[in-house]
Amino acid sequence: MIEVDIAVRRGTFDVEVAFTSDAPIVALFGRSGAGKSTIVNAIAGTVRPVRGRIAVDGRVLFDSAARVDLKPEARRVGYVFQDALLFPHMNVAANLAYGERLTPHADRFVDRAHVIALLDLPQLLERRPVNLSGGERQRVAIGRALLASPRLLLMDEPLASLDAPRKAEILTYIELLRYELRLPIVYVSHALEEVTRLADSMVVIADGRVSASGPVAEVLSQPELQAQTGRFDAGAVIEARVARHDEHYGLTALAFDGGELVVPNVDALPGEPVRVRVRARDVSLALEVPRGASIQNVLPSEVISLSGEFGAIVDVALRVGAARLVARITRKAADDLGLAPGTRVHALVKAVSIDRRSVGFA
Amino acid sequence: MIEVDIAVRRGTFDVEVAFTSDAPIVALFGRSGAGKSTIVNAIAGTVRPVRGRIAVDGRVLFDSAARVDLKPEARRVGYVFQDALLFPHMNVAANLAYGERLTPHADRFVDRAHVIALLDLPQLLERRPVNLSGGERQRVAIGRALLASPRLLLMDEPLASLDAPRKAEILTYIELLRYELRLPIVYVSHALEEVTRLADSMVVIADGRVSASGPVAEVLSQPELQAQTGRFDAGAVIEARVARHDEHYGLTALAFDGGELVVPNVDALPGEPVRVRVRARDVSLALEVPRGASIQNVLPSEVISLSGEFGAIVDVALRVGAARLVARITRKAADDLGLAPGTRVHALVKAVSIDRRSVGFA
Amino acid sequence: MPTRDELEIVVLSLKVAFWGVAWSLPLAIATAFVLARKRFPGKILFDAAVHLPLVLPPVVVGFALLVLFGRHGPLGKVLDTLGVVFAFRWTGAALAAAVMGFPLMVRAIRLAIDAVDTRLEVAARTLGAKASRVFFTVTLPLAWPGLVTGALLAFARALGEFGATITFVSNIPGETQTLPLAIYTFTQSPGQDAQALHLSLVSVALSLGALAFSEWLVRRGNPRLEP
Amino acid sequence: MPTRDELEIVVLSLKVAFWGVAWSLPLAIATAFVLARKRFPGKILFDAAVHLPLVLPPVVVGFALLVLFGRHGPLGKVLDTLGVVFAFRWTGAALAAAVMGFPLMVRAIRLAIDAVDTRLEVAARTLGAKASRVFFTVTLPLAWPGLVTGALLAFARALGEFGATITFVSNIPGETQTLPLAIYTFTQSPGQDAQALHLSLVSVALSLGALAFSEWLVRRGNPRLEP
Amino acid sequence: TVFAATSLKESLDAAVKPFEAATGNKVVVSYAGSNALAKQIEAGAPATLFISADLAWLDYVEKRGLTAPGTRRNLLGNDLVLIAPAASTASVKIAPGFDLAGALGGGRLAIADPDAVPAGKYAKAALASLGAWSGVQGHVAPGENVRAALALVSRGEAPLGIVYRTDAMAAQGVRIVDAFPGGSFPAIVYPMVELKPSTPATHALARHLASPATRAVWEHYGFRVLR
Ligand SMILES: Nc1ncnc2c1ncn2[C@@H]1O[C@H](COP(=O)(O)OP(=O)(O)OP(=O)(O)O)[C@@H](O)[C@H]1O
Ligand SMILES: Nc1ncnc2c1ncn2[C@@H]1O[C@H](COP(=O)(O)OP(=O)(O)OP(=O)(O)O)[C@@H](O)[C@H]1O
Ligand SMILES: [Mg+2]
Ligand SMILES: [Mg+2]
Repeated sequence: MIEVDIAVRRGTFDVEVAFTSDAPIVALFGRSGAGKSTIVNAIAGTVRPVRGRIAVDGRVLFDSAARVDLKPEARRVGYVFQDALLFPHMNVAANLAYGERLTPHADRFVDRAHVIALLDLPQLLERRPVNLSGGERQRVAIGRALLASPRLLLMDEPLASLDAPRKAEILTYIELLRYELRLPIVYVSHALEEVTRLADSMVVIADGRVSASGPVAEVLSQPELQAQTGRFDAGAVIEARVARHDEHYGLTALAFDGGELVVPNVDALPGEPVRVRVRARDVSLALEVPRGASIQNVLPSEVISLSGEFGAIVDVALRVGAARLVARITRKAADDLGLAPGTRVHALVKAVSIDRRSVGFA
Repeated sequence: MIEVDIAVRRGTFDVEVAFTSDAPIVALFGRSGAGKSTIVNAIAGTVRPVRGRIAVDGRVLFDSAARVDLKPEARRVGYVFQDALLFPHMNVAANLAYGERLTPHADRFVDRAHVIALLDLPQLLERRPVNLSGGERQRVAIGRALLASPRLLLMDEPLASLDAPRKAEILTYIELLRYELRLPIVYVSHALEEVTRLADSMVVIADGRVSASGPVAEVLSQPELQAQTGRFDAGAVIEARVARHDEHYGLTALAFDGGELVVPNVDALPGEPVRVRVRARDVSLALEVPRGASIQNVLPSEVISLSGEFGAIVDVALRVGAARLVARITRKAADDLGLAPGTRVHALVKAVSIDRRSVGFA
Repeated sequence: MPTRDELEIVVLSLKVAFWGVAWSLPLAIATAFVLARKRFPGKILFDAAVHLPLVLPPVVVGFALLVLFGRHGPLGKVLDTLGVVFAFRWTGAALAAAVMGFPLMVRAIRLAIDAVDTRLEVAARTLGAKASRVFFTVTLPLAWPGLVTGALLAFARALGEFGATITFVSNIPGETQTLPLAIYTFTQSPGQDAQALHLSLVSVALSLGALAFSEWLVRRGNPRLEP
Repeated sequence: MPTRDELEIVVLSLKVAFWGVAWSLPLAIATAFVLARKRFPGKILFDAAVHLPLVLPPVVVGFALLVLFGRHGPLGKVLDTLGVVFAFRWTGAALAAAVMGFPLMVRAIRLAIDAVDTRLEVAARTLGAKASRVFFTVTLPLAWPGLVTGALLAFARALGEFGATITFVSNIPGETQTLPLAIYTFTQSPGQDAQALHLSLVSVALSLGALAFSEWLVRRGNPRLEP
Repeated sequence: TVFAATSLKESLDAAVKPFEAATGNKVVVSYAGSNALAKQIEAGAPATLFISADLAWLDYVEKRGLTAPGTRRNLLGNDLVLIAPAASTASVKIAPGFDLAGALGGGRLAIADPDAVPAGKYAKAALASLGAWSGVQGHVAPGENVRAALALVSRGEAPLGIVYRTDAMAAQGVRIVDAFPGGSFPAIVYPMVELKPSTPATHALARHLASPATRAVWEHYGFRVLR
């Protein structure tokens, strides 16, 4: 449970945000200069809000009314800074150990060897930060924050300069932390992929204000968001449950209100709730059920509305049972198919377009 | 024309790479710590190679045999550093003007006002770098390098901490530079999307060595690359020409050896060559031509091979005329359709899955 | 080549300079930290007080020390009861050296502390380190070159300190006659220029040694070792 | 409150200190740069030579100046033909002050130059700036606090410089009698402590002013103004 | 410990040697300016015998009741001489109203500080009584002490200087042009006094220094021994 309700001033820039979330992972999302780092700094205690209240799992970190202002070292947050900020006079091993040493043994829940292996740091331990590459520095910063066994993890674009495979590994680990240790995480990112995969709840920041917040599924269904995310990433999020696994083909069937969605292997037991982001560009429409096609998911749906009147592309909002989907198709196709609100169509969703990144634990 | 053939030592790490490219944009691609920044530094003259030769458009920047080693200031490279490196004692305006002032008027080809607007810097001009957000700093760094009107642009992950819409704008501008000014660019990135959109030729670096290089299309067709890019991004690149524009629907038909590909609006005149990256996950297969479906591109093809025998997912290599495509489908679908080398199928490619980011000028 | 007397002088000078620096270093660090990081009313006066020994003629500083720390001085009396005697002892010479070198030390350390990126200190605090721990594990190590420079300047100053020392603790051979005092004594007697020159060279040699040592120290602790 | 004589002394002292610092500053910057960034054989000896005035008793430095820059000294003769005279002039006092403050200035500036992130210099060079331009537009501005500190230390030292000055250019009222020399004169006769104290206070006031000014300068040019 | 004016350095060292040899007592002498020594004695310095270069500072000590009653005696006397560089051919006859300014020929007259140092005061008094002070007042080069004046003359920086006979005799590079007539300046006296608590050893040393046996030593160095 993260509660934030603060006003922060940075020069002439005002941040005034309030959000609460009982989801373990909250994503802060917003354009460059929106005020995300400022908020994270306020939570970490490295910037003092003008007024307000910050509480994590009931522990009050800051409360201007009650004159509570825990020192940064008392907040036990693990802060992965946007620009690593490694200690230049220590080698990697000492950087990693810095916070760990200050944590009582009883409070340590992070396995040092495991984190070092995960971040691929073993051969770097003796090096000074100057002798690391940009991505290596970021990895050490992540390790340093984790090894302090924080009670809240603040990650300010931690994966920005990492390659895709490493990113995936680290994301898996973060998911694990969230899942196994119920470690609350505030995650700043520009990558919607990361956000949907990791976060349960998201807060969209624009110009120092909250422009949308709530469960990821809800927030992402709001079309106004496109200004922040770019068109490419429009889509919908479906809340589903694991129905069954097809061990033979390595597929998982997810049941949701509009039917079933077959996707590659999801690491969850039958019955567990999951969240699936289906991107508009991955959804096609057909009037008839196609035959002899590789597309696994054919969902009967009804057109709710069609976006805009100009341009080559149309976003078609669909009702699939109680759930919603968005399909992005060419205007030509919409015309060819004669789509209009109320038209009954079949939404075609490739199973492979929903990979592990698009599925999060609810 | 960029020619690089160098050996560089950084501590115990050896970089030994050789590549030439007459494409205006070369992408350096590789995992964290592979040696990309080291190579870029050598080109900029900020790190001295042990031996080798570097030439850009015939201008020799470094040649150990001929004892040529131009000073960094004589190389006229615009270097966008991985960590901005703005001058902390100058405000943004002074940072931007630093290189510009040193460029003779006759050599300036970058419009100051335009760059400042593009990077959305007008309201930041009076600020010191400490008072900028991470992304703002990166934008200023890009502007600073551009305004020096360089003859070669070196960009080391310049867009890592920018939001998607801003990223798109900047990419468009970089494309323009490349296209209008024939400004050669060396672009370091982890994002395959950026690479395919921008680059003509790419060099994959692994552990200080070139593991693949050549035209982007060729390099990306190599399956070994998956270790570097992650599975998500597998695909193929098709060389095509603009056949015609459908003004009414805002679509462009691209002709290639295997037929035609309809995609949203491409900014190019009929006849111009373009390069299209089709991601495997966006390609479905069908035995029959589907009817009443929104999918615009149905390409008759022949299965060349199917990847692997395990797992939920199969990558199907296809021959479409002389071109190749890869379709990523579930193993179940492959079995259902009875796919085998030689099977004739229809490759289904959504028009909207190929957006501006996937199309580059050849 | 050096006579026994000279050797005695050199040893004494080194002892005086070393202890002068050693005792004042912690205080100088604390002072530099306060000046660099704290805001309080009267700070500028405090700052000025620190610089006094630099501005005043050494003789005046010597007199002030004599008045304060002499056997009958207010501080001297108190310290006397604690068994600490400065007057006319080598300890007094060390005190004089420490006082004269103090502003140099403080300034150098402060300069280095000012140059430390405070964001690194912030990072350390988020990792659970208290302010004091941050100071000793982050700020001070990063200010290392300033520390060494400060100590070197103070040490060199101690080796060259004359006016305050001779005024405060006199010029007693074997007890307070350091190198500069011995050199002075020689220059005061006509015809002993050679000895004075000789001792000056010894002085130069010592400082060369100190300098080389300090360079080594800085290099050893430099956080920004180039690749 | 100050008498006309005192005023004269103060003005002279300021003139001497100011010009001493002003003339030596560029040289100190160059020296600091060379020591911070260049490697060459004999560097340590050069470094030691810079520190000499700090290590040697001021009187010895004064004698050395007399020998070198006196009218019959090798340098003095040359400069004489150029119309530059140091002997018994306030210019000589300024020279003495400059020499004595030089190592302090160099050290402070060097410390600051050492702390400059060389990657910023590299960035400037890729933007087309020659090494010299980089130095003046990047290195030096970033070393600003060190420059100010160095100048302040040297200025304060100049205000307090006694031994070298009196030895080199004597204690001529109105020409070379700076504050410390005047204070000295008073301390030499019994019963004039009050005047000596008075002048010392003037000295303190001056340094307080210099200090406040330097703090303002540093703040003004500080690249890391917190938000 | 003996506190003695710096100008006694060589002669006193020579004078105590036989005493040390005879008694086996080690005599420690601290040489410094009379003013500093007097103040140090006031501050409780462990001195047993004080030999001042003038009467005023001895009076200062006596007035504070620090001296052993009845032990004061005027030990030595000295003369003033006019000196010139050894190479100079100047010849000046000292007489009432003599043209010293003309003899300087635009140069400066090197003396010890006439407002502070005894030697300077004597020189001023001598010139004044001879009616020559007003003529040279603006052309003096007041040094820190006699030694500085000597250095100026021996280096040729000053064409003429006024110093003690003892210094002139010991120094190289200068020659005595003429001596000042006895009545032209107050008697130059080096008084000696035992300090409280007087011990037999101190008393013995004082006696030794005043003994006829030591007289030769003093005279060797140019002093007059007073009764
Ligand atoms: N002094 C050193 N000793 C040993 N290895 C070093 C040293 N300095 C750098 N390296 C190594 O050189 C390699 C290349 O670094 P470089 O900065 O070029 O990587 P990069 O490809 O730019 O990575 P990134 O994407 O993380 O920025 C890294 O593996 C780094 O660890
Ligand atoms: N001293 C200042 N005066 C005015 N505005 C400031 C000052 N300091 C920071 N800002 C502004 O505060 C805003 C928020 O900065 P913050 O670092 O929180 O952004 P961010 O959301 O983290 O952006 P990014 O994604 O680029 O890191 C920015 O627009 C920045 O320009
Ligand atoms: Mg930020
Ligand atoms: Mg890099």
